[in-house]
Amino acid sequence: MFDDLTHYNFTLPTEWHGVYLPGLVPYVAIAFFLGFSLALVPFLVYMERVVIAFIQDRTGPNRVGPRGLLQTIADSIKLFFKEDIRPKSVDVRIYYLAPALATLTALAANAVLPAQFLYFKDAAGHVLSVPFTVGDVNIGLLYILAMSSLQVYGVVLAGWSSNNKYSLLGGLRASAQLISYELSMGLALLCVVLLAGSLKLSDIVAAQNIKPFGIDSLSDVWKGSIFSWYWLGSLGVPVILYTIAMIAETNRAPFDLPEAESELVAGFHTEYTSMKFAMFFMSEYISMLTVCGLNAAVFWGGPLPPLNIWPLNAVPGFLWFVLKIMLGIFSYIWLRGTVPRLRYDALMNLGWKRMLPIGLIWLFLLAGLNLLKEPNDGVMPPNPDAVPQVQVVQPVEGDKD
Amino acid sequence: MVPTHYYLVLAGILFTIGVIGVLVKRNPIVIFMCVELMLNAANLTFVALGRHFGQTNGQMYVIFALAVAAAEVSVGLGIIVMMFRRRETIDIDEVHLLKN
Amino acid sequence: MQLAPTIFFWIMAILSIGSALMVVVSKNPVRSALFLVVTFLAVAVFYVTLSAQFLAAVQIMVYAGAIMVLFLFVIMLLNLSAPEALKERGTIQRPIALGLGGLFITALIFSQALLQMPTRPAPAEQVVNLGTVQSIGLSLYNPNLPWLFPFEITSILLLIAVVGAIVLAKRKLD
Amino acid sequence: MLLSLSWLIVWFPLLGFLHNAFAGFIYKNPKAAKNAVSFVAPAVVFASFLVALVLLPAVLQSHEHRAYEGMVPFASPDVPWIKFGGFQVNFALLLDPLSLLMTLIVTGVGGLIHIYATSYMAEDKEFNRFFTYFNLFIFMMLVLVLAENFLLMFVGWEGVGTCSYLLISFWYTDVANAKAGNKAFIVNRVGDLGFALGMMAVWSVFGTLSFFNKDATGVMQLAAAHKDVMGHDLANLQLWFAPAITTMCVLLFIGAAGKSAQIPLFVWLPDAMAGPTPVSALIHAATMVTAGVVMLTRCSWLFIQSTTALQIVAWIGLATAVLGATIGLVQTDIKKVLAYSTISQLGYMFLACGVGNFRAAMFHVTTHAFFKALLFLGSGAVIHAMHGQQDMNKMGGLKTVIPKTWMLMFIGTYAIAGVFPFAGLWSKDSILDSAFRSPWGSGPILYVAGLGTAFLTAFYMNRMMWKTFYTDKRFEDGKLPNLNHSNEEHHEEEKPEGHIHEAPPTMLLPLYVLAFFSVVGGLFAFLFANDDLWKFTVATFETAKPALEEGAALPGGSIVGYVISTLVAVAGLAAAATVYKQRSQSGELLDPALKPKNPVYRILVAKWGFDAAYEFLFVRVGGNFSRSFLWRTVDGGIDSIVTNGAKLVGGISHVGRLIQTGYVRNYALGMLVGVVVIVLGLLITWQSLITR
Repeated sequence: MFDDLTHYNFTLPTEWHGVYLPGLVPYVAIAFFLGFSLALVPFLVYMERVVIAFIQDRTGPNRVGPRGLLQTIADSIKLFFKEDIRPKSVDVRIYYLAPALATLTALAANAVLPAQFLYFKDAAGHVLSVPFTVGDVNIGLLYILAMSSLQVYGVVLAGWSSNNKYSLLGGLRASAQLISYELSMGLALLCVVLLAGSLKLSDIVAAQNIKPFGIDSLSDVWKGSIFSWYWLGSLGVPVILYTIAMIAETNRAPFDLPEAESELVAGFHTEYTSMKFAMFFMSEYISMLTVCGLNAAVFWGGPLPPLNIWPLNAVPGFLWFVLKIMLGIFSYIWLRGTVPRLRYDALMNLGWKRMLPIGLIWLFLLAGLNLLKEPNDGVMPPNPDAVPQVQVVQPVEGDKD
Repeated sequence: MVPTHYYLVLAGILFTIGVIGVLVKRNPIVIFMCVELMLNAANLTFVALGRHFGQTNGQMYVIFALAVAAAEVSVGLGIIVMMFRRRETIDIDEVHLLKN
Repeated sequence: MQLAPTIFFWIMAILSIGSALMVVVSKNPVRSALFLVVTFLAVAVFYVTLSAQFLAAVQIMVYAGAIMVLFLFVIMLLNLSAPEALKERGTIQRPIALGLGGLFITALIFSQALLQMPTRPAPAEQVVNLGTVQSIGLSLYNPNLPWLFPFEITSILLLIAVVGAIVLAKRKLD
Repeated sequence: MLLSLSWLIVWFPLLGFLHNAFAGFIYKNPKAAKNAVSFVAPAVVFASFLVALVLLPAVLQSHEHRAYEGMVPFASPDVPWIKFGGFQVNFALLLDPLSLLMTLIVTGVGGLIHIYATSYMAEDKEFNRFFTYFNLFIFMMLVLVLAENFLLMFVGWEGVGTCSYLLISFWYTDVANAKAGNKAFIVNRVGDLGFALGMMAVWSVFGTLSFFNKDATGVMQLAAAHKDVMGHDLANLQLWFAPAITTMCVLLFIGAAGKSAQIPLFVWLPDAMAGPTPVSALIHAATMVTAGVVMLTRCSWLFIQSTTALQIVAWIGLATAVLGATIGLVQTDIKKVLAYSTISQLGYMFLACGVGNFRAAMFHVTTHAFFKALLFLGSGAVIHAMHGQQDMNKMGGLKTVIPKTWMLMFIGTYAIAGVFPFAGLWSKDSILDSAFRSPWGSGPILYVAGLGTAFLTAFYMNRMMWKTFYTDKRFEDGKLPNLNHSNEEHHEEEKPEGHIHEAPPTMLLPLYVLAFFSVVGGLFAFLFANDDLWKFTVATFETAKPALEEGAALPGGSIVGYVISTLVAVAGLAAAATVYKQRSQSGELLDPALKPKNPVYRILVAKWGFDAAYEFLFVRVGGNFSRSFLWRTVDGGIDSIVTNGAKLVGGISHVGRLIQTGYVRNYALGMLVGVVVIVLGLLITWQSLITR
């Protein structure tokens, strides 16, 4: 399936000093993703402050380091060494568990993002393509959804264990909000799954490596180009739904009601200080990275270049992937700088009464179009043998494994 | 593979724990959780036996059990919330309108 | 019997039984809920070992991600933080339940040989794709298998549940 | 393939029905709706007529003159309606000479009556409703005659019954009309029960309900071959087979008797005259009431298997013919005379069926449709002229006032009386002739009785003519009461003086057509004489066949027979003319004062006591039985079982409720105890099984 990717530029040998290199990919990926996510957070914070300052016509960070570049590093160090205050009436274990849970689930979620395809050439000259992920599981999309649904625990438990009315309200809001928007998010992703026919993220990316709308008469320049990606392939609406839902899922402006400072002081993390606060902070940015990565992979072609021409297709896919994530993060910041926070009922209305019906209608529409395009796909195999049923093994006497 | 009956015994133990929870707890929310635990134990036997026979049938049952559990929880929690609003308590032993 | 899977099984079994016990033992409903989440995750892991990958993901999404969040939501909404409000009274109920439960578990463990399957389990290569979305979908929507109609009926059940929940939640008191 | 458009025959009236039903919504104003309905309603019927006419040659060219076509548009006849096990009922039409003949009669005569009705009902407020029912009736009737199987025929059967009910009580604000509708409906239920039971009997013997089908596994084909649908030979089971056939034939005949107003189920038909006159003409004279004859003809292969059933049919038909004719002698309502005449003529048709000459029955159905529709429509014109007056005692001398109507009625009377060369002679005589040659004996008795009835027919018809047209006027022109329901409000404004007037041309035009066929209808005899045409459709009694063939070209007829019949008819007509000419002033045969003392008159006016007997038997005795025994004893006994049982349970529960603590957890514990006991029991059982 990946063999027809035209724009790979370099290959690795399959074996290197007796080590089977493709087998190493997951371990490298673990190290890489962990490091990448954690290292990128300070940069993202800096970027946010600069962009927000630009939007608000301020100077922004400018004291520590050149152009204030080291400001966030300094902030991190400060948070590390600050006194850890524990309020008296908290539920201690859960109070400590919450930030860890938040960071853990956020980090775990980006294990399946296909950032780059690696190509290995064996002795016989066959090219083997391996997506650079921790595990390219066949239910990758479900995995990300499952992990993001677990993220709510961090917020909710933090809110509850703080034994503080504001925190509790923040936690309640977070749980309601996450459950509500997960549906629209799932529906938007389902539209893509319908088109790609797989839950495997690398398959979804590979399915975007076609000519726009499968029109074969177009030139190869358009193969896997920006018009082939599913933001257009799913006819525009799912990507909008997903973008809105992903902002709500990560509790960012304009959907940052769980930590609305004008109403709830600081929401669910009011009672958190020093490193525990920093962990919430980090988990927020990491989950931003994850949902933007999913957005990039599912709707924006992942590591594919916008046009299949030199020099664009000579750039490693990973860089395209990061660029797409960064554009997503930038839009996050942009929205935060421009759109005011929604009222709570408006948030619920948007989720349940607008996005959910639109998502459902769009799913049916796409399913119908798909059926028109390939009518046979909609028909079940009439033959029960087509179902992977395994024969019951005959009884064996005295069987003990 | 771990012998199938290990899973069955494990599921039986989980189920019994759920049953005991239902019987000894007075908080209906926890009772509800224990019911979910029992459902999960039952699901585990389905999946284990499905794996044993190499058939999808076991997993089908679990899918339906999931849907039923979701429906049950939504309505059950709604009832509990109503109960709390009406009586300011959710002690299961306070709810005995059937008596008398 | 390979060693590694068995050890893994025992670890997960102890984890799941322990957290299940904690669900019952905990005085605080939030803790109960959290331990239940752990149990659910352990069951999801069992599903993976039983080659039901799709179900494992769905288990996490639905049970851990939705149902338990709903539980937590309700617990927080009712703010049942004071555990002493529901202190157990000494009734005859409790010893009977514990006794019967213990009897049951003991019987299960001692008679586990009875539960052994008379057949060999299906070989691993046969069930590799058993729990994939494709396999589940082909079974679920196959008109030749009995799942299609129950599936459609389930949608009605869920609709009724939605309506019921809304009616319950919206009803004004008196 | 032309035949694949057969479904159009039934779909045209159905679409017309829908159009008329929703005309009020479709059109902007009531006037436009009315105009549209008065065009569409007859048009769809004639469209069906044309389709049937076009299909006729194709059907006759088919194998065995029979075609099977789907009722669902563009579908094959194999579209199943009901299907379980090996049993299947299809939405299929059976096209053969019988069904096409009936289709042409229903749509042809029906179309003419539709045209007539558009002006007869023109001033009725519920014009659209009337034609909605009318088109629905045509649809149902076509389903009945074209049905490929018993069940579909039953649909049409019930459908025409419903339409009949709806149309009899069309002016439902009058309680008498509603009651007449109810009576028709209830009496028909008895017959329908017979039909349903007969259908079940057919199914249980043959295992199918289809009349004919391609695989030669239709009931009729199987009956001819003495086989059931599985191919088992039934003839070996003589002891069982003959009674079974007789039973199903008798049950089917009960159904036919209900629909076709035979003894003892005839009582509803005279009351059905409460409906508008076009209804009487279409439903209660020309088409629906002949459904019984059609059904018997359709099942002819069954009936010829059972001489017993044939004898029952023949004797009841004859008795009905005599009874209808005698009661017709004393009726004063012009429509009632025609109603009893219809009963009598239907009796003739059943007589024909009973002696195994089903083709003669169909011949008479055809000619009867023409002249009885003509007579009814003519009587409608008279009633129209008299502003709703139906009592002949208040008519008289209309010949000079409405000569066209007189002329048409005259033709109708001569046709029904059976005077040479009118249509009635040929069909009636072929019946009488085959009765004379009855294959199971008693021929001369049947013949003489039939001839006597023919005399009575001629007498009462001419009596009607004299009372209406010839005798002295017994009303004041210009001061007629306004009785016609349909005209209740409009007439007052438009024709305030209530003058007697000839019917409008749209009403007379159909009458001319019908009159033409009443005169020349005898020519259709060649149709029914054609053995090749009918031999696959209608069974012929084996012993009767040579007798039929040795006659002239006409079925069963001989010159002597025609002469005798004509002479009898002329005698009847002359007798009536003589009697009433002498009493021209009163128009009464008997002195009104002497009437109550005349025993014959009293019996006839009391309809041979049928109504009184029914009243006594079912209403009085049956009611008392139900009230005193069924309700008090049986129902009360069952009730006491139930109430005492409830009391017992209540008493036990009163004790048992003590263990109900009301605590949910206690109940759950009870469940657990049960579960543990069961599971432990199972485990111990297994353990002992394994260790053994």
